[in-house]
Formats: sequence, C-alpha cells, structure tokens
Amino acid sequence: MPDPVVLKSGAEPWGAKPRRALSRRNIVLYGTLLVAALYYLLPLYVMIVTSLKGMPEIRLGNIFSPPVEITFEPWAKAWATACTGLNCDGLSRGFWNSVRITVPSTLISILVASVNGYALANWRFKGAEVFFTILIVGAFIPYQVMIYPIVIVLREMGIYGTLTGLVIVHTIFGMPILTLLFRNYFASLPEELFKAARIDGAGFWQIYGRIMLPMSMPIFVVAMILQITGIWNDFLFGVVFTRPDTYPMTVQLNNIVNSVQGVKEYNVNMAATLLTGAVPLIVYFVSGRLFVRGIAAGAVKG
Amino acid sequence: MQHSVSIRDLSLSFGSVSVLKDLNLDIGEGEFLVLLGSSGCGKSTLLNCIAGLLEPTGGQIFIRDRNVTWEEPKDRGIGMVFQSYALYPQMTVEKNLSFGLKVAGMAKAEIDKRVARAAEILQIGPLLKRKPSALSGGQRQRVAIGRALVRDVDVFLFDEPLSNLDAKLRSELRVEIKRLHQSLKNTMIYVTHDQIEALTLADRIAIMKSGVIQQLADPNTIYNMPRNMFVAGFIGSPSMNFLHGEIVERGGRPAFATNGVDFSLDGYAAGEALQPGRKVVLGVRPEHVKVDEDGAEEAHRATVDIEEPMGADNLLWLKHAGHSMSVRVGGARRFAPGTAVRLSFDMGLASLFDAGTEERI
Amino acid sequence: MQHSVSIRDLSLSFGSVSVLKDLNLDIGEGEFLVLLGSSGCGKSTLLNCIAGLLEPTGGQIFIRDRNVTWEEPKDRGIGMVFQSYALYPQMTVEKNLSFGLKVAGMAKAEIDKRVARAAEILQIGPLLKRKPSALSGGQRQRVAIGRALVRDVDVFLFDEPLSNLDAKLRSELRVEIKRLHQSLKNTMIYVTHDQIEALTLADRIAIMKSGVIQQLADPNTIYNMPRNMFVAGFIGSPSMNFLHGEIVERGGRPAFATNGVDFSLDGYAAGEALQPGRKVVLGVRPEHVKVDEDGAEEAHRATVDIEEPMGADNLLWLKHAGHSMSVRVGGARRFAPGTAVRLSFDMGLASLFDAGTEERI
Amino acid sequence: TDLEVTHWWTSGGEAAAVAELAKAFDATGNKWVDGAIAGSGGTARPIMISRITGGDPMGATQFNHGRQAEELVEAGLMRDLTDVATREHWKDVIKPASLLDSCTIDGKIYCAPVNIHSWQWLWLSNAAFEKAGVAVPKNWDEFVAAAPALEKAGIVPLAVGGQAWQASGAFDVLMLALAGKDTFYKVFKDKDADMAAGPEMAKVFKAADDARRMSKGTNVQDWNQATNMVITGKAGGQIMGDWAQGEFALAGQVAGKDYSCLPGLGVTDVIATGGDAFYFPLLKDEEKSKAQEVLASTLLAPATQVAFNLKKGSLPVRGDVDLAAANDCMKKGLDILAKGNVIEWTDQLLSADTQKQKEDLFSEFFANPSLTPEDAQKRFAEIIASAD
Amino acid sequence: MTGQPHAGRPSQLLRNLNAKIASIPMILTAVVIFLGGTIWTVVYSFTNSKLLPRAKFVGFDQYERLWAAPRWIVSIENLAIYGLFTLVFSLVIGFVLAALMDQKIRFENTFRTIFLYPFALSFIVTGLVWQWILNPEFGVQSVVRALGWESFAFDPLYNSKIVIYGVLIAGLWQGTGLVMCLLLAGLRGIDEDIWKAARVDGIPMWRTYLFIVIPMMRPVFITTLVIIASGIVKVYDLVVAQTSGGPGISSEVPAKYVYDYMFLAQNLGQGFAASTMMLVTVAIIIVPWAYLEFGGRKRA
Ligand SMILES: Nc1ncnc2c1ncn2[C@@H]1O[C@H](COP(=O)(O)OP(=O)(O)OP(=O)(O)O)[C@@H](O)[C@H]1O
Ligand SMILES: Nc1ncnc2c1ncn2[C@@H]1O[C@H](COP(=O)(O)OP(=O)(O)OP(=O)(O)O)[C@@H](O)[C@H]1O
Ligand SMILES: [Mg+2]
Ligand SMILES: [Mg+2]
Repeated sequence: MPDPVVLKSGAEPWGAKPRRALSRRNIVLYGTLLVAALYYLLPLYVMIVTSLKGMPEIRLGNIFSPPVEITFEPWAKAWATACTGLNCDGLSRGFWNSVRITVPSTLISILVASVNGYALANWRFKGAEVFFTILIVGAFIPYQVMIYPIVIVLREMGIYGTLTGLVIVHTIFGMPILTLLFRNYFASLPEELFKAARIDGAGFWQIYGRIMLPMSMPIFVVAMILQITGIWNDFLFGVVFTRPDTYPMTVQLNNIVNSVQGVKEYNVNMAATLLTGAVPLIVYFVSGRLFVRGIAAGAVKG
Repeated sequence: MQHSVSIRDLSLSFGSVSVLKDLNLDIGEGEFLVLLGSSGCGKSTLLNCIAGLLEPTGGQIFIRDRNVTWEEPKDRGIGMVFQSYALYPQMTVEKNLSFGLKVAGMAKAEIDKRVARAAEILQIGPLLKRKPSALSGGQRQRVAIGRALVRDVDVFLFDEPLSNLDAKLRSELRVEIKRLHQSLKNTMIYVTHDQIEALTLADRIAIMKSGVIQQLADPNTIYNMPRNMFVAGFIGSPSMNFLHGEIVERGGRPAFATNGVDFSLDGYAAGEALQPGRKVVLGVRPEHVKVDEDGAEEAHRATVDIEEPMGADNLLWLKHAGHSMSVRVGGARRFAPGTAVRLSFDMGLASLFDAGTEERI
Repeated sequence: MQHSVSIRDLSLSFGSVSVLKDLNLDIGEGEFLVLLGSSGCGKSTLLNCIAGLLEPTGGQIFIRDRNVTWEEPKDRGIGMVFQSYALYPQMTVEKNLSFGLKVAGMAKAEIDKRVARAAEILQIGPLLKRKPSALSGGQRQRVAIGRALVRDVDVFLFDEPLSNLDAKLRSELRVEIKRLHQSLKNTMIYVTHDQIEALTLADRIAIMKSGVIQQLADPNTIYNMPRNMFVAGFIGSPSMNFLHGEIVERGGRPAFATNGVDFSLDGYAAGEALQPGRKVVLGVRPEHVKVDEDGAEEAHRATVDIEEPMGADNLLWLKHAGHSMSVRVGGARRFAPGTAVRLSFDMGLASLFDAGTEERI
Repeated sequence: TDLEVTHWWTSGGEAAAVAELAKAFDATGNKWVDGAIAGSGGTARPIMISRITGGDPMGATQFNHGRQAEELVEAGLMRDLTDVATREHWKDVIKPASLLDSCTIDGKIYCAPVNIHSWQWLWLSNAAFEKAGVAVPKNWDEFVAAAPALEKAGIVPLAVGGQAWQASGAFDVLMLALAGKDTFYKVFKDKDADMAAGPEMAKVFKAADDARRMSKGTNVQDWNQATNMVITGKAGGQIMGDWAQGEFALAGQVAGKDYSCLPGLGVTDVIATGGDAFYFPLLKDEEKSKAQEVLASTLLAPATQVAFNLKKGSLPVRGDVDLAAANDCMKKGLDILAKGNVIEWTDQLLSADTQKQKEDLFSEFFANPSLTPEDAQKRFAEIIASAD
Repeated sequence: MTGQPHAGRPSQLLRNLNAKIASIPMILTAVVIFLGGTIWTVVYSFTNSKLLPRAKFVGFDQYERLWAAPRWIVSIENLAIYGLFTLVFSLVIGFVLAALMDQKIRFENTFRTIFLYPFALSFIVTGLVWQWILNPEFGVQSVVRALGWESFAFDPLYNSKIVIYGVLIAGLWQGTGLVMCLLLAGLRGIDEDIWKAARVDGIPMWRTYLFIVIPMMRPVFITTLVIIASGIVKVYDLVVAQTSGGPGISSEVPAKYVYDYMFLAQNLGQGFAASTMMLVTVAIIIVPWAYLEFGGRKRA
C-alpha cells in the first residue's frame, strides 16, 4: 500500500502531468508549422503589399518591405481601367462573365457527376465499371490534347462558342474526379438504406433526390469547392470556347498581365491577380472546414 | 396450408462463387420462420432474393402463389427491416413511415391513418416528429419495423434486426416482435445468427450452412432431435458435448463406449441401427449431463476444470477420460476447480450420430 | 494482500463534462477484476487512465505500489487488449507480436522465445506468418492478447475484447481467457458490458454508473445481494422483476403488499428495517419465481402472456395484478399463452429496496 | 453593324495604332468590337483558329500574312476579297506587290495587308554608349567591338527577350545582314540544306554566338520589356522590328537624339516586307459580310494607313500616301523601300512548323551556352532539309 | 403452383433503365470524348496534318521526328524530374504537415486554411507570383543581397540547369495543401485504438507513423497519388505563366510541346504524335491500376 503522506507534496505525481508551454515538443511542433505557414503566406503577403505600392516605390524598395505610402490606385485600375487592346474596363467585365460561366457550369457538372456516382455505386449495371475506368484514365489526359476533338464535337452539335458549349466542356472535364468522389461517397453510405428505399417503392430518381441527395451535403461541398475554384480559375477553355464579350476574368487577367506597356506594372498585376483569385479564396476561407470534413467523410476512402 | 412464400430451386452465384444452391423452401401463411446460420452462410442473400433486391441466377420465387421472380421489390407485398435500421436520416420518423406510401401515391388521409395505427402498435407516437438521430437504438428499430408495418404487407422480412442492440434491449424487442406476430398474424421471415432469438421466436427454424438448409423444423425438434452434427453443434450454448466412440453390447443391450468407458444407451430411441461396432458420436447437451459429488467408480469420475458462474446457472467444464465436457447446473450449486464428480447422461435427451455421415441415428 | 493497482481519488473531465469523479479502487495481486457498466459510463476512460493513455484531471494511480500517474504507458508494466483488436494490419502475426519488443531493443533470441511461448499458450503457432486480414475474429483477438502476453507484464487490461465476436466465439474465448488467468495468475482488469462475461470471469466485479462505482464485490454477492436497484436491474437476464409496494404486517410478521396482494416475507433476512408502512420495492429474479399449474386463489393467480422457449430453459412472461413478470422454468416445462398459473416467490433469494433511496434493505 | 475583330496588338504602341483602325471603322457607321488577346500571336492564333474551325468565327482577324492562314483558306473557311480588291484597285496601290501575293491563293485574294514590318533593325541607346564612354556604333561590327566597354559599365550590350520568336528573329536578321540576300533566299526559299550547313552560314552562327554572349543577363521575357531596357539605358541595343519604335515614341524619345536605329544592322540595306494582314472568315450573316467589305476597304484607305502606321511605327502598304510626319528611322525605312531593296521574310517563306522548330533551336541556342555554334548549325541544316 | 406459367424474364437491356439513362452523359463522355478523342488523336498522329486534320498517312514519320527533337527530349526529362520531385515532396511535406496538424494543436483551422489557400489560386496566378518572387532583380536574391550578402545567387528561373526546380517550388506551394488535407482526412480515419496499442507497446511516434500508420493509409495514398499524378502529367499553365518554357527550352514540358506544335507550329500531326506518346505513357501506368481499383472489384 503506498503511503502518500510521507512524500513531499509537489514531488508526488498527482493529476495531470505538468506541461511547460515551451516544451521541446511544442517548440518543434509549432516551430515547424509556423515556418511552413510563412512559406505559404509569403506570396500572399508579397501580392498584397505590392498591390498597395506605387510604381516608384516598387522600383526602389524590395518586394518584402511594407508600403510606405498605401495607394489603392492599382486596385482601382485593375478593376476598372486597365486596358487590353481597346477595352479599358479592367477586370470588371470579366467578373460577371466568370460568374455567368461558373454558376451553371458548377451546378450542372456536379449534378451530372453526382448522378453518375450514384448510378455507379448503387445501380451497378453491366459495363458501367468499364466506362468508369475509361473516365478515370481520362483524368490523366492533358486538356490541350482534347481541345481539337472537342472543338469538332461542339461544332457538329452547333454549340461552339455558346455558354452551353462551355458548360458542357466543364462538365466533361470535371466528370472524372467528381464522379470518383461521388461514387466513393455513395458507396460508403449504408447499402441497406438504398435497399429500404427500393422496398418502399422509390425509383431511381426518387432515391437519388429524396434519400441520397439530402445525405450528401459534405461531398457536395467538396465538389462545389473543387468546381468553383477549377472553373473560376480556368483560362484555356474560357479563352478557346467563348468570345471576347463573354471572356471570363482569367482571360482578362492574362490580358492585363501580358499587355505590357513599357514597364510591367507589378502593382496593377498583383491587384488584378488578387481580384481574380478573390472568389475562390473567399470560398476557401469560408468553407475550408467543410472541405476537410467532406473529404474525410468518404471522399478519401478508395 | 396455403403457402405464403415458396422458393423453388433457387440458386445464386456472385461471379464464380455459388452462394445459394438449388434451395427449396415453403413458408406457410402466418408462419414465423427463422433462418439461422453462421456468418456468410447466405441468409441475407436468400432474404434479399425474396425481397427482390438480388436477382437469382436460377429458380423461382412465389409469394402467395404468384410468381414474383422478376418483379420489383415494391410489388411483392413485402416489408423489410434491416440490421442497421436503414432509416432515412434526414426525415422525421413520421416522414420515414409515410415515405413509401407517398411514393406510391396514396391519399393523405389513408397515409395518416396507417401511420397513426403503426405508431400506436409500436408505441412510437411521441417520437413522430423527431429525426432518427435523436432516437435510441431500440426506438430506431421500432420505427424501422413501423415502416414495414404501414405498408400493410403479407410478408415481413427481418435481417438480423436486433444485432445492433445491446443484450437488454435485444430481449425486450424480441418479446415485442413476438407480440407483434401474435397480433398481426403475418408471415414473417427472420434472419439471425443468435440462437436464442431463433428458439424463442420461431414457429419453424431453417438452419443453413453454406447456402444449404440443413434442417427445417420447429424449435423443439431442432433442439432435441437435431438431424445432424452441424445442427446439434450449432444450437445450444454452450455447445452440445460430442463424444466419439462406438456401439458395444453390454448385457444384451447396446451401450456407448468411449476411451474404454461404457455408458448404457437405455432410453435412447433408435432400435435396429445400434449394431455393435458401429462408429458413432454421442451428443449430450450440458444440461443433460448429471454430476453428483458422491464418489463414483474410476470410469465415470470426472474433475472440474473451470467453473463459470452465470447467475441463474453455473457452468462447469469437466475433464473426463481425455475429453473436455461442459455441464450446466443450477446457479446455487458451486464446484471448486479440481473437485471430482460422478458423471452420467440423460440418454432420453441425448443424440447419436453416425461418425461417418454425421447424420442422426 | 498486496495491491497490484491502486487508484486514489481519480477524476477526469473532458472540458466541462466530468466523466470520472473521485474514484477509488484497489485491485489485488493476481486478481481478475471486471468493470461492468452500460455504454458511456466511463469504463474505457478509467482503463485508459490506468494504462496512461489518458491524463487524469486529478488523483493518483499506483501500480505495484509505484506512483505511475505521470509515467508513459510503456513504463507501467501493463499490456492492453482492445475491442477492435488494433492489430497492425500490414504486419504478420509474428511481427505484430515482436514489434514492441524489437523497438525496445530486446535481443533476437529472447524475442523469439517469448513469441514462441505466447504462440504456444494461445495456440496461434500456425498463424504466425499470416497477416491479420487473413484471420478470423477469434484468431485476431488471440493475437491481440498475445501482444500483451509477450510483454511479460504484471497487469493486463482488456477493453471489451470479445464484443466484436459472435456468441459462439465469445463463449469459447471467454473460457480461454479464464484459463489464461488461472495459469498466468496476472492481475487482469477487464471492461465489458456483457454481464455473462462479468459473472463468469470475475473474481470481483465493479459495477459502474456515470463514473461512479456502485458496487464492488464478488459475482455471487453482486448477483444475489445487489446493493441497490441499479445493480439489481443491471445484472441478470432477463432482468430482475421489480414490484412496487409496501411493508404490511400479517399475523405479526412482516409481509409485502402490492396492488392488494400480499406475499409473506418469511425467509428474507433483514430484521428491524421492515417496519410496516415503509414503501419498498421487491426484486425477484425470474428463476426465483415459482409457478405451479394447480389452481390457486384469485390473488396469486397469473396468466401466461408469452412463452419464449430457449432450449435449456423456457422463459415465461406472466401477467399478474397489473404487473408483467418474467419467469424462468426448465426447458421441458411448456405453457401455452393464456394458461393460468399459481405464483410464489423464493423469498430467501429475493431483494428488498427502499423505494426512495433505492438502496437494499 | 458590330464586327468583332481579334488581334494580339496589346502593347502600348500597338494598342494606340489599333485605336486608329477602330476609329476609322466606327466612322463608317459600323462598330469595331475589339477582341484583343494579349501575349503575342502564339497565344492568340490557336484561339482564332479554334473559333474559325469551330464554327464561331469572328468578323475579322489579324494574322501575319504569309502562310499562317493558308489551310483555312483551302478549307473554304475564309472569305474571298477579290471583289473588294478589284473595286479598290489594290493591285495598283499596294507596294511592294509581294504583299498582295502573299494574300493570293489560286488567284483569289483573301486578306487585306495593313502594314509592312521589317525586322532588320538594331536599336541603340545613345545614353548607354555615352555612359560606357564609346561612340554610338554605326554597324554590327562596331557594336560587337563596343560590347566589353558596355559590360564594364554594367550595361547589357544586347537585349534579347526570353520569348522564342525573338531569338529566332534576331538570328534571321543577323543572317540577312551578314550573309546577304542571296544566301538568305537560298536557305529559306530554296531550302538548300547544303548552303545552310556551309561556311557562309558558319559565319552567321559565329556572329550569333557573339550576340548570345552579349545578351547574357537580359532576364526579361517580353520584347517590349527588352526594348524598355534600351529605352532606360540598361541595355546597349536590341535587334527588333520596327514596331519597337512605337515604344520609343510612347516613352517620348526622339530618334537620333535619344536612340539610334541601324536598318540591316548597318551592314546590308535591305528590309523585309513581312507584315500584318487581316483575314475575314466566311460569315453567314449578310449584314456582317457587308461590314467585312467595308472594314477591308477602310483598312486600306490612305488616311487609315497613315494614322495607323505612324502609331505602330511600321510602314504603310500603299505607295501613294504621304508620310511627312514620319520620324528619322521611319524615313530610313521608306528610303530603302523606295530603292526597292526588299526581301520576303521568313513568315512568307517558311511554314509555321518550320518557324517553330527554328524558334526552338534559337531560343535554346541563346539560353544555353553549351550548345556550340557548330552543333546549332548542324541542327539548323536539318530543319532546313526537312522544311516545307 | 408448379402449373403456373413462368413469368418471362424481362429484357436485360431494360433493367435499371433509369440508371442507364442517367449514365448517358458519363458513357458519352467516356466513349465519345475520351475514347473517341484518343483514338482520333492516335489515328491522326500518323498523318501529316498541318493546320487542319487531313487523312494523309505518313506512317511513323511524326514519331521519328518527335524523338529526334531535342525539345521533346528535354520536355520528357523535365516531366520526369518535376513528376518525381512533386510526388516525393508533396507526399512528404503533405504528410508531415498532416501529421503535425493531427497533434491536437491549437489554431488548427488557421493553419489549415493557410496551407490550403494556394490551392484556390490558378496556376496562372501561382506562376506569376513565383516568377516575381524568384526574379533576381526584385525577389529573394535582391533582398538577400540588400542585406549584405552580395554574392548570394538565387535565380532559378534564369538558370537553365535549375529552372525546373523553380517551377517545382511554385507547384508545391500550390498543391501540398490539398495533399495535406487528403492525408489529414486519412489520418483521422485511423482507428484510435491503433495509436493506443502502439503507445502501450512503447513504439515511438515516428516509428508508429512509419511502420504502422502509413501502411494503413494505402487507399488514401492511392487517391492522393492519382490526384497528384494527373496534375503532373497535365502541367502546362504553371510553366507558361512562370517561364514560358525558358530560358531557352530548358523548362519545357510535354503538354506544352503538344500545344505549341498543334497550334503555334500548326503541325497537328506532330502535336498528335506527342500527345499519343503521353497517352501511351499514362496508359501503361494507369490502366492496370485503374482496372484493379475500379474494374474488377465488387463492392466490399
Ligand atoms: N456482392 C457480393 N459479391 C460477392 N460475394 C458476396 C456478395 N454479397 C455476399 N457475398 C458472399 O455471399 C456469401 C453469403 O453472404 P450473406 O450476406 O448472405 O451472408 P449472411 O448469412 O447474411 O452472413 P451475416 O450473418 O454475416 O450477415 C458470403 O460468403 C459473402 O462473402
Ligand atoms: N475524447 C472525449 N471527449 C469528450 N468526451 C468524451 C471523450 N471520450 C469519452 N467521452 C465521454 O466520456 C464518457 C465515458 O466514455 P467511455 O468511453 O469511458 O465509456 P464506456 O463506459 O467505455 O462506454 P462503452 O461501453 O460504449 O465503451 C462518455 O459519455 C463519452 O461521451
Ligand atoms: Mg447478413
Ligand atoms: Mg468503452
């Protein structure tokens, strides 16, 4: 029987082991994380700082020094007055074009992929896996390779250059990864639920709409984040499959950045870059937590 | 008796793995049939075939004399209850119950009536507005049963409905299911691998092994007259004790001899088949082994190896003539390990199996 | 008795939720202690504290009189077996057993010796080269036990090791663990919510509820002399029957009256405490209720509601004076639902509880 | 009528020049919808071609005239401008005639040339040489000789931007200047691989090696950034086409005072007559087709030509316009043009495929000092041998 | 009962009709776009198509030229280097970060957002920013020099020998966050008891990760690998935005070769030959794996 009395109080272990806030473990742990965080934050910092400087200051100082005199002019210019050729309305026009492209493309591509994933996971019919395999291999094909065939297909369908065409293109190229995500997710849902619904007499679409869909919010969030960022950031399809009056923001960004007038206006470029990245960035900052949860909720399970 | 469900030559394979093999089974109107078997023997597969959730590779299924082999699950007049409850998580209990009816386009008033009736029968009235996540396991399973109930079907299919519940709830719900059957008088097909459930609930039990029905009989017959060693060993906990030996003649009457010890077979009803010399296995259930503390001749003496008090009963593991043997005695009778006891069997309730075919003699 | 494990005023909270509250527990050298309680009562938490996997908020833990409150799990001289086995899935059984030793820098020869010994004790020799995925549940659990075994520790901790196994395997492994304990004579602390396991395995059982130990005693005491209604209701399957009523005086001797029916309390050892008028609860286990088919006066007549044949036993659900009551009779005695029977209790084995405090009288 | 016009003129001088075109077109009552795509023809061309072949053509599009659009024409996707050309007597006014020849396929005219671009210029920063303390060179050899002094003063002697076409173009200019017109034609027009492998060319490669050495430290991508180095005196000179002049002008610099220009690198007074042209895809819409004709004639109208080319720094395609406002360098160009010292440029002589291979070779050559002139020449000869 | 007429087996084609209808987009995409497009590409790689596809077959000419082109060889080498290092570093960095994040740290959300946000930015933006940071005149080099270390040289984008590593830095910056996320999700999926068992066994943390946890995360690693690998093969925008393939041709990649020859050089045949080579490489690696992973296996 231990005799707790004789021991000096304080020497006798009791309760939780005391931990110093600056233990070696914590120093290594948080130290590494902080260093990593610096590496990841540095470019953002540089972008923001630069976008707030005037050109003279940029030429003189180094990129890491904070702005001496904060100016929002680069932002204004990037948004409203930067020129490409004859059009001097900056990114503003592209913004709405991007919205018009991103919203339907995201919705439709997710809808199609989720139905595919559902059909693959729950209604396995003969041959489905073969098509799916082709699809997955398709994820590895560089987009550039596929431009030509797609131009031909869209031309034959008579929808080249229309928003519909672009939406279809985004749907096609979003399909492999999204279908994989949805298929894995639906496969991780209990199969008995699906069986119960069938016995209740629900058909393909009813089960999808009434049972599966409401249960799939996490994966829909993941898919949405992936598609919004992917489509918003897309340059290649945006430029090939649209016309100038519907160019998305990235094309405008490319134009601004590449239309060098004398010296590169780094501050305007950075402001334009930040403006273009703002939407996906906001989506991430707002829903990053859901993203991780969604990935954990089945996207990852092979 | 009219057959509620008939299965003819049903077979099913997944790829090259044959799970069900030419299975035949007739289930009477209002019967409570339990499918019992160890994991992976094909119970769920059979149930899914009946429900129409799996396509058989061959054979036919009749429900109320109608060939439903190719029909959709919803048209078969069946309701099904799953181990994992399979409640629609985003719907309230009420919605869960009414979903199938709504899908079928039933009138609102009729739906409400049926839901109310099911809720009353299952005593889940106060839960109707909750979501499944706010229910306990037992309540969830009740709702799942309710979902089958509202569909007003002829045949209820249960796939291990109680496996996810703890022991206490399990025995409670068992009683409720039994009561439900007594009042509804539907046909029920119930899959389990828990023999207590099987014994307590079933009108008849079908014991399966690797997709083949081994014995189909009422619980009493299954327990006391198992057709073969598999059934005998499968039913009963702890398992029946098996002693390998042969028939010998002692005083003109057949006896069972093992490791040089004889046990009289008086009381065992078998007659002709007990020719001396036949290699047999004697099966005795733990509660049919009698132990006495008063001394015995060497041959029938056993020593207590382990004692497992279980409250109401006391389980002894004996060592006897090289065998290990389990014995069930009353909870009040205690034996310290090492105690020597006298062993005898209640031959009227024992079983003899052929050592080769493992069939009952 | 030297204490193998001593717990002093242990408390633990997760944030604001207090899970263990000033818990004290002494476990003797070589004792088999079972922690029994319903889900979420803090059993695993307590075990994890002993193992050093959770840091207590307050209190101390001694293992073999050494204060290990702040020590690493590996230095505490404990081995632990988990419900989910927690085998390292990509290592062979042999690697699983030896990995910890290898990491500790033990010599190869010694490792081999220990693994061989563990394999022999647990009869997993032929499995050594397999990976866990190629093992059955029972085999996996054996390997998990082996992993604790090779570490040659003083104290074994088991966290519901058999919960993931089916009934048959469970009872087999139960016996093996018991045997292991008899041969190794280590201290074992075993968490379960299965009362059969608790009753059969334990030297002493600690029954927990919301982080507090309700009763700590040997299985027999727990079963027959439960300290309060929680323990009484928790142990025994089906549960003890509880009848609410009061003490009355009948012929100068105390009796128990419920819904106008009297039962003599002759044979119940309580003495003074049985003042007439005291509100009490009578607890009778199903096997201590006696039923006879010969007629009885109105008051003690009950009708059979449901019969649950369970092979060796037969469970009856009776209706009597507004109560439902379960009764266990021999497997051979059958009662059709509706039968009227005469009811009496074995008062020597019954329990009386105060209706207010729920403590045993 | 709205007419969408795609082009890749987005640098300062270029954009100003395009504005003149748009102004002229808008004045006809139509509307110029600007479809500028930044990042040189390399980025823009695939988009234009995709849209034309994809069935969503623009109203008009810029190409370098020459062989770039050949196949589109052959595929019947482009509009035949012969009617407009006849009506407006293009054959008579467009000088040199080779410009229109490049637009002509099977006797039909498919494009409207808008300017003459000549690549053969060496632009020099007077300030840089002053700083280095050497006289502004008069020809390539003097320039090479002055390089060490420039380097010592911390000035990059020759600015060559990172984009592949700049290295390739600079080489072509060196080749024309140092090896002469005949060799140039023999190699690029007749695809004479022996000549390409011969000693004449070895001289050129030697010079290119010098250029490579002098260009070390340029570290910019775009041509106008390289030009900017000359403008700001960070570099001594740049081999670049006449479009660079737009940048000097935009920076307010004066030819002869702030910067100097040496056509033909001061060695051979020949300039090429490559240039930009507008092509008109075949449209279904009647009205747009009409607008296309209007645009075509607008582009070649004398006033437009003057306004446009002054801004762009290139030469007009009409011999009959008055360029009184032209600056020093432009006048030098006009002189040479008047003398008839003109040559077809590689855009017209080589297929895009061969051009691209050449670009790959020279961009590697300029970036990778371990690629010897000899090896480079061997590879050059191979490209010429397989050229079409 | 046996006398009853057997209900006929319904047509196989009509079974799961809705599922089949719903899968039409997928089937069309798979067959028409991916399969059809691929076959079309392969067929035309044997022609001498220039600006427009033409069925004039020239045998293996395009392939001979492809493999004789120094730029193609450089592209392949670059892809190999970039691919290998991306795989290794993003998995290692991603895993280390995930493991650190899994230590019940404070500010987990903040750190995770920081690591993940670059993934929200396009490669164009990424390329641009890093081009600037790595620019010797403004970026890191000039800053370090300004601090007094005059001889410091760090100009990966202007040095042919290491330019691909400059691209790699940017690529990792953009992509490791996602890898971290995936692996973190995988780590969180590991049974808590495994950790406890390892602690009781006295296995140090790093060995637990190395020998127990990582092997258990195989499926997650495979998913991650697919995502990384498909990104690697397609790398294009980043290079274009950051270096345009330069200096010279030293940071060229196959996808860019394909694009340039199809559209800039107007030599579709050559571009198709290059894409066919890429497809073949991908197929050799992916098809057997994809088949095992998705084709043959029944639902577990
Ligand atoms: N989709 C499938 N593909 C391949 N084999 C399967 C499939 N479903 C079941 N099986 C196999 O069929 C056999 C029978 O499975 P079934 O689910 O019917 O067993 P069970 O008796 O219900 O077992 P349990 O008690 O574990 O539920 C098993 O061996 C199983 O591996
Ligand atoms: N990490 C944790 N954070 C917060 N609460 C916890 C945590 N772990 C356990 N708990 C809570 O502590 C209580 C006791 O949990 P514990 O796991 O000890 O129960 P248990 O008795 O082992 O139950 P079971 O039989 O289900 O294993 C539960 O109410 C649980 O919700
Ligand atoms: Mg099953
Ligand atoms: Mg627990």
